[in-house]
Amino acid sequence: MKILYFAWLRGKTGVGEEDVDPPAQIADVRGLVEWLKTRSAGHADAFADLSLVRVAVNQDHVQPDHALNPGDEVAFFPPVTGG
Amino acid sequence: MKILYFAWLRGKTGVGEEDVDPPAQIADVRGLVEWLKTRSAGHADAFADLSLVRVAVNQDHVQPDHALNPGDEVAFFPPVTGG
Amino acid sequence: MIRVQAEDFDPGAELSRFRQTTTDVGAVATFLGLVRGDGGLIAMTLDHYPGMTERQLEAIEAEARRRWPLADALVIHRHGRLLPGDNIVFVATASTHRQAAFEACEFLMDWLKTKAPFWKFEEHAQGGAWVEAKSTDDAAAARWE
Amino acid sequence: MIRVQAEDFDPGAELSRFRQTTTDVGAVATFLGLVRGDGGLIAMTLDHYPGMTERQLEAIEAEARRRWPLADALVIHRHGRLLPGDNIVFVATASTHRQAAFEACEFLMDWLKTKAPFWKFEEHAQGGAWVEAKSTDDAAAARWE
Repeated sequence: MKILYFAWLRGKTGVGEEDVDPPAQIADVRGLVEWLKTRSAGHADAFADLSLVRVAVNQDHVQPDHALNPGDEVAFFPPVTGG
Repeated sequence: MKILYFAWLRGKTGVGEEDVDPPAQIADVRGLVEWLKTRSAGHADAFADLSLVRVAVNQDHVQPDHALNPGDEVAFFPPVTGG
Repeated sequence: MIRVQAEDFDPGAELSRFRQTTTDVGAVATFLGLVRGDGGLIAMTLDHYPGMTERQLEAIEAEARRRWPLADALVIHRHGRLLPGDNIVFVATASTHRQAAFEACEFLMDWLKTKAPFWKFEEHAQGGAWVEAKSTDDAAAARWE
Repeated sequence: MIRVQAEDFDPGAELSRFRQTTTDVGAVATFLGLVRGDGGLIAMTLDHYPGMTERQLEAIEAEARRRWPLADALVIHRHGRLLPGDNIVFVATASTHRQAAFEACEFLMDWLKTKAPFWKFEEHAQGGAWVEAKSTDDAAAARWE
């Protein structure tokens, strides 16, 4: 599963992109986030306040209960701030 | 007194510009129009329906009761139709 | 800045010049009006009142600058005989924020369409006629009264 | 047409090209957004999501074409590090009438400011910080919901 981070989420996690293989019982975005928080202190910090985090799966905006598939591209980013 | 005609008023009067010397008792635009109507059949036709005619004196829009002075530039034109 | 002219203008070159002379603004809005060939139009001729037209356009620009915080404004309006596809009018406004630039640009166009001393003569295959004032343009201008 | 690019663009040249490829329209509205040097801004960097950004911009353009009768539409948006005075975004819309061209141009800008996946990092003498989403831009977009 490909994970992308943008803006300050990239700064906090320390990575812009990572390939992960979450356990099979992780079914949705909410579960994925809880699992990602265990990867590093930076990841935990990035996801500390989820009201600031938006998610896209395969480049479509989704809600936390969106179901995931192994080949998904999951992106985390703050609310957009335009040009 | 310099009189200018634009758009179809020029077509009907047959002139774009004319210098006139109206009698002294003509005090305002309304009186001038009545006097100009006597100059030719074309002038009478141009001023037949005054609801279609707008007036500027010295390049400012005015109403029919606007007082006139000998050196004024008086322009008659239909409502503007933009670009 | 106001220009009333028979000659054509180059909208792209005007925008480039406008953008360069305007410093430290966030927003530039422009509008370009062109002659449409709708309904078999062969040509249109814009009559104007030399002197008064410039004065009115200057007054309209001053009013726009009074209503919105504009760093700069440009109005170019042609007169004379124009063919379908020809440029008629170009308006550019520059401001700190996009809302002011957009609103001032629309305001200028609404006024140009309704208040500026231009009269339109349209030529079709059947002949030519002076265009009568449209109530929709009056309504567009009335928004600003 | 949508372009997302790091390279600069020439707004005047873009308008000239847009005007030439668009035939038999009466109205072309454009908007140019520039980096302002307000408050001692040294630079701003626009982060974006390659792929998703283009998709969202295409969706926004399609929505504008659905809502207004546009003959053509163009959106150019830059990403990367930009300095005060630099071009950020250019939107052009062409339609038969000026109202549609203006409204579609404003609509596209409102959406670009609120929905497009861009994130702004501002550098000042004191350091840099990611910009937080502004409620006024959300309000501007909410007009169209």
